[in-house]
Amino acid sequence: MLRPRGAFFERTIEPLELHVSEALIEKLKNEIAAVEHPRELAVDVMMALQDHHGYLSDAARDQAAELLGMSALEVDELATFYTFIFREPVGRYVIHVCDSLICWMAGEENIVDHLRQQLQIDFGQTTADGLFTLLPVCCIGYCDRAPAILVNRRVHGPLTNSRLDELLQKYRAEAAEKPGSNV
Amino acid sequence: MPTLTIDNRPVTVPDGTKVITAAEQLGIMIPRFCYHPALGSVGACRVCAVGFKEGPIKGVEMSCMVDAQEGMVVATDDPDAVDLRKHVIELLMLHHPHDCPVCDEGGHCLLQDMTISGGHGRRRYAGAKRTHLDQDLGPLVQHEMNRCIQCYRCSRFYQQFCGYRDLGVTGIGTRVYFGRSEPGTLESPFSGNLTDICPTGVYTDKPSRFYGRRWDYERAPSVCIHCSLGCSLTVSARYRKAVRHEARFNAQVNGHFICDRGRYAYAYASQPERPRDALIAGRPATLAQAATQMSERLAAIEKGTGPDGIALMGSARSSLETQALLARLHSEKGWRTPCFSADDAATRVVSSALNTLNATNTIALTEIEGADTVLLVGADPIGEAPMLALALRQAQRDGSRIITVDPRPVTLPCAHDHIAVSGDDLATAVAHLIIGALEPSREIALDADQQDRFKTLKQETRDIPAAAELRAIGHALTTAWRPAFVCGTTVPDPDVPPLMGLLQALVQTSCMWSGLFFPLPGANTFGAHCLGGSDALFEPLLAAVEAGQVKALVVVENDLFSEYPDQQRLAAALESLELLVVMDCVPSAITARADIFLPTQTIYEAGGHYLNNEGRLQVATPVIAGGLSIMDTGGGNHPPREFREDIPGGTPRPAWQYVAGLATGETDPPDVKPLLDEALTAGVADGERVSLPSASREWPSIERIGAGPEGDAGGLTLIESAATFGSEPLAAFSTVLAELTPLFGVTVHSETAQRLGWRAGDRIVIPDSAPALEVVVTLDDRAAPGVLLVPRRIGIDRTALRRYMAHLLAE
Amino acid sequence: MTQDPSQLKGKSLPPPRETSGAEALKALVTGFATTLKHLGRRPITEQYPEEKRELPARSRARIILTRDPDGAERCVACYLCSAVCPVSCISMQSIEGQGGRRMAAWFRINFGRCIYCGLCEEACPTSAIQLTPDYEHCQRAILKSVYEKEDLLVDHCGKDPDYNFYRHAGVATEGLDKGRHEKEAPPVNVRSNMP
Amino acid sequence: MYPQVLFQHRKPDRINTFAEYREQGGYSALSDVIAGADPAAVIATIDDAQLLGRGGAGFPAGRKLMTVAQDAPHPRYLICNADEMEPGTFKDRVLLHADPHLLIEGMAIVAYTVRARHGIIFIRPEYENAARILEREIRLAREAGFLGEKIHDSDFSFEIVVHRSGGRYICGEVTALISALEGCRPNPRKAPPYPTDKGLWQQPTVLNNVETLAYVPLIVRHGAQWFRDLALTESAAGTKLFSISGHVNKPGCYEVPLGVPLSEMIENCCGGMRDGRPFKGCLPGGASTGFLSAEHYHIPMDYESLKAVGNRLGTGAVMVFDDTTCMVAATLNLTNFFARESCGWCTPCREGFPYLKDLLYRLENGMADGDWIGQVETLCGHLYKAYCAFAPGGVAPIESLLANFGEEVQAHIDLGGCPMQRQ
Repeated sequence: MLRPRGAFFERTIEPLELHVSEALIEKLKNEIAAVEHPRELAVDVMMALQDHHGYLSDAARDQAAELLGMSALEVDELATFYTFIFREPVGRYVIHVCDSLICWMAGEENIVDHLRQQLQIDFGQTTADGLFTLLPVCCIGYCDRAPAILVNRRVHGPLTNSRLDELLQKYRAEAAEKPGSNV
Repeated sequence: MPTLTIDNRPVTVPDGTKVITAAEQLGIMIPRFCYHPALGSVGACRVCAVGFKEGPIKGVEMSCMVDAQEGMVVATDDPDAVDLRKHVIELLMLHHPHDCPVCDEGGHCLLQDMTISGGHGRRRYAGAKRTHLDQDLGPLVQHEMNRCIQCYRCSRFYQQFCGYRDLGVTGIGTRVYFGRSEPGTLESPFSGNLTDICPTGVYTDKPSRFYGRRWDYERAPSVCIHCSLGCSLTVSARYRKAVRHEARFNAQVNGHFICDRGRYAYAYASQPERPRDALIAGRPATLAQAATQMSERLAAIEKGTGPDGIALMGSARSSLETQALLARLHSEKGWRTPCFSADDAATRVVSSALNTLNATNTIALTEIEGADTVLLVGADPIGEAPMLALALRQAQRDGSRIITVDPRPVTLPCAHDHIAVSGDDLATAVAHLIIGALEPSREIALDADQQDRFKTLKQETRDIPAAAELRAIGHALTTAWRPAFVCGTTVPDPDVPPLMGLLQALVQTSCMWSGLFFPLPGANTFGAHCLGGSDALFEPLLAAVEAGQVKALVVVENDLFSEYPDQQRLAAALESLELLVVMDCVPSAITARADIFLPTQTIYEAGGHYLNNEGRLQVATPVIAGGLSIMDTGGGNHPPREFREDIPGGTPRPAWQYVAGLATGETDPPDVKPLLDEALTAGVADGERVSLPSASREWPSIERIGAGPEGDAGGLTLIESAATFGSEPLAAFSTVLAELTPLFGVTVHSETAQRLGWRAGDRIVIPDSAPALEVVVTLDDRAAPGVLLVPRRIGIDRTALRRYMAHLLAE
Repeated sequence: MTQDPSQLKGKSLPPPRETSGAEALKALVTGFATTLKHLGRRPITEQYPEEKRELPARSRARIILTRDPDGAERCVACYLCSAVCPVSCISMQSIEGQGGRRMAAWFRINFGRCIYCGLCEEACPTSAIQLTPDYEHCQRAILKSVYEKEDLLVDHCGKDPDYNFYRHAGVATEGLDKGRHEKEAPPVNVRSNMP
Repeated sequence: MYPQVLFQHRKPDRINTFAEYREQGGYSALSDVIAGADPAAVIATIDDAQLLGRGGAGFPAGRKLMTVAQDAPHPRYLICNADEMEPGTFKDRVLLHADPHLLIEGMAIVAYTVRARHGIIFIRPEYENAARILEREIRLAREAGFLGEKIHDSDFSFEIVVHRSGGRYICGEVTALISALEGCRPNPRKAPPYPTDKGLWQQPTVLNNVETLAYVPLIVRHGAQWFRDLALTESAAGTKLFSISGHVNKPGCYEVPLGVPLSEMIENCCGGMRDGRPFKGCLPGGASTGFLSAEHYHIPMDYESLKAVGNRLGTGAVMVFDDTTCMVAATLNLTNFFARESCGWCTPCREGFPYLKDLLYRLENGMADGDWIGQVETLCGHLYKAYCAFAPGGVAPIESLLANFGEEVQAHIDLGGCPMQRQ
């Protein structure tokens, strides 16, 4: 498919403020070249860039668009649809608290209150140290382990306040041990 | 052909017709938001619910999603359906802002109509209203997302129908947002249609923002004169000012939409610099004085030199009335034959193109949408005739193959195969296509004479780099069922259109349907051709002026400087005239040089007949009487409180009236209709084609296909061609479009750039240009090597540009 | 209650009644007594223009353009009053005013034509145009009856002391962004990470 | 204990490995089929087994395969829907963690019957573990020659890739899933054309749930009759994985024959109600089915029995509530889910769920006014006219709340708030 361009206003492409490793880009390019329809890898490419950056920044979006032969808007159309693609900055650990029926019955509200208190943030916010972002999520399919949360898409449950404290402690320790990383 | 009953009335419709369309045929307008005849059904808004009483489907269903089937009994007033529609409106109004009084859609808003007619009045939902931030979408379209009812028409139109990819839908659920990823000017040259298709006020027309209400507008059907396709428009005007063009449905020409050039060109008619008074030697005079002096001085010159001393110059943008009266003036007075274009190269191509057209091979724009293969030679739709690009897009969406053969890097909003061929090779390229299409089985069917001729053609045709590819395409054309052939009339040489005609005739023998389509340089080029203008060339006229044979020149609505490349030669020639009469409605470069200037009316005041590129006669109805806008006469404040008998700034008259005055010597305008009938439109109704010859005439000339390119092989050629904005002589004066006209630039193949030592983004200052001209270099490897491509631009120093380019070519 | 004429058919009318002298005298005396009684009362007619009566607030006379409680012009030049006016005496031109507010560049009412029907007031969505009890604006020169915006504009809210259209409208204007109007949620963040 | 079929080799802490699966007779069905079975015969067996789609809709799996025309164009696609996002459902996750090769073999067999070249497992991002297990096991199967080009030197080639979703409930809808795979916004599309005619990339596409596909090797191995006999009731066939959660002692995923009474599942499998409290009600098949009340405690859990009481088996996600649960609050939670996950395509769904959520919120918090019940009933009725099946599913709990727990709703209205909170 030929990429139609605007009849006017050629878009000046500025160098991306991205420090994505050449290896990753090369890997993505190869994956895209191997499939018949590059678009089918849209989510994978966005996820890969997001894992690298922590979130899908504007520059990462543009990079994804370039790799996939899509326009920035077309990438945004998908990125803003999906739960697990973040268009806004997030902390190093994204905590998704399941708030669907079973977890709610099992005391999700207590978990949330406890997290709010411990992290001093509300839903959608990131802690001042940039470690944790708190987000609600619909049923994650761990109803047998309710109340459950995801931390960077890894499940934990059933949870109690003390178990939560242990978890936070563990992640804080991990962050202290290996600073920097994917933020 | 199922027959169904809708509201107790039977209707028979073709298979696959949706119930909503079937109802329309009975004049029953089922409410709709997401459904649009051009965009199809998607079933998103759920407001077109009707009750199915009998037949294969029972109960309440969406009339846009159900195919009409035999025996269906449909009730649009089914209580359950009415209740659903009512509640859908309530749901749509949950978050609709309370801003109808300040919304420009108010008064012609589909949502307003449906809300009132559905009986919704009170908001029961207790939650807060959802709000959205808006984006700046550029100078044409105003964005107000709060008003959105999520019908998805805009994103479907913009992406699927038009093929542009910078506006769409983001977010999910109640958060869905229609706009761009970042604020910025919309890239599509069809963006203005968003204001027409949006059923509420999310996208409104920015230039006419806040100007008035639909019910206050004077509205009249009109024709777009900003390219040769002749799209149908509705013009809205108020307080003596045309303020809006909207697309008017025309099943043959433009369908439901128009391009942005056509939509926003109208501002040329109300620009402050528009000349509204007669001038004698640059000084204001009354119309009567100027007209009298014109007749007297022309008579005096005629006395001295004979009728040959006076020449007439018309234009392709004038109405048929004006063109016909110029022809009449010539026949009455014996003055020189009117010439309608100063671009002789184009005139020659047009002439050979229109001589190729006949009653059986001419096709309309919308017919191209149904083609399964479209071959474009030397045509760049987005620049020359934007709506053609949209028709190609529809064809391609239906699976059609689009092939462009061009020296320019033609961009289309759809997938297409592009073959770069230098301008001199276009005729040869078509010859290769013909050879490809001439498979042995076909040759047997030819008579001896034809076989000989094709043999010659085969022998004569010289090899070009893309020959094999072209022959393969030519061969593929023979298996197409519905091929369409498009040929431009500015870039190719005169041999190309007849060769295209030959190719079409050859392919015609084996397909269901095929046809030729020639975008022309001007709105009424076809009219000028019919009135004999194609034979009159400008070069001899100019020579006669230089030789002193022509003493007086009457120029009607033509800025010679935008058409004739050598500005200095033209200026010197005009200087040598005894009398230069100019009639025009825009302040073009020639206006200031006129000895006598007569202001003419625009299409909004004068109306007129026009022939589009396929010879279709179309009428523009006058919409305003003329004169300065009340906004202007009031200086922005309230209108004057005194009465006066005339209209301020109302001096201009239709150009044809001035010409008629010269022809008859009478001041009262004659009845123009008999003149038109006599000229060519007798028996042709509005919207029909003028009569064309019944068959193609001659075997095309095949001289050029063998000749090598002019100049050295691998030499450079300069191509000036139309761009979407800035090239059309009237639209170039539209203040609305000024912002959209891109930086002036030259596009070249990277090899060529390397030869010239240019890099992308280089800015070249053209020496000795006035006004100073800077050219930005763009690289595009889809251009033919050796071609320097610049847009045609009104108001730039083309002499300096050509001089500089010639200097490059010489090096 | 009106009677069906068909039901009267066949019924004979009562015979005409004779009037006695006493009755005639009684009628005469009653009549004069009424007259005499009123002779002693204060007249109910008023001596206009010496005396001027205060008319109810809802009386329909001279038209004004009011301001909102914040002192800004209420009229948004929506053209509804000019559309509804049965005698076409209102004309205007809307423009984009300060801070993105739509307003009238000029606004003209020709009182020579106005019939004081009040439809403009009824149509006005912003409570801008209001009829007042002020009926004294006859002019000898016809052009003086043509009021411009500056003649019509007053510096109060008229009969509607509270309404402020731009606090409800949902369009962003200077100082009142999206999401800050009455009953509005903050603008949707389409990039939000929230589900 | 009932016979375990899918879970017969379930281990408490790890998957049934490829080697173990082979030893248990795994991939013999595929080998037999590839050796030259008539695809139509295999489809007939599946059809005969009366295997109904386990993803929620319960469409006969055999019939779906038959709709792929003999002369349909190639390439054809087989998609496994592992986007298990129905609240309360986790059976596919458990199955993938228990015995992934059942799915891989099942996919290969089904692909063989319809001559599909490409297999795609569309999995939700929360199941990253399962996705990695699948990728690893697919590689093992390929290395052993059960996947890839010319399997067992036949002319049948089949590849499976794992596609991770970006995460949205609507992606589980068949047509939306196809849009998602194509890299478009996952809005549902309207049939016709049906996916088996024009699905992924406009090619014939068969789409099945994980559980449905996992039954296929067993049906091929043991025959249709064996499968039909597994069920307890006459109308049903086979076993079913039930994900039981909520107020029971041992929530989890259990395989029981179709037709086992609800009470038995709760008491035998899950060790009874938590703290011995009385059963108040349950959702029998995920969030888009209606509530069952205490009077249905002994209902046989199969497609027909639930249909008889106006409900659906759905995904078999049984969410159990005891008497401490406020059903209005529970419904509010579910409605919040649907309001959040609506894709925003059609009006009734996009605007209707937030409206219903608001109404339920007002009921729960004592602000219900006017004709609350009438308003909700009308709105629910109109949501049936939404574009896809999302909205009708979403109103099922609300409508069953009104039907089965009307008294509790009325108590909310009369008391001006939630009676539970007042206790």
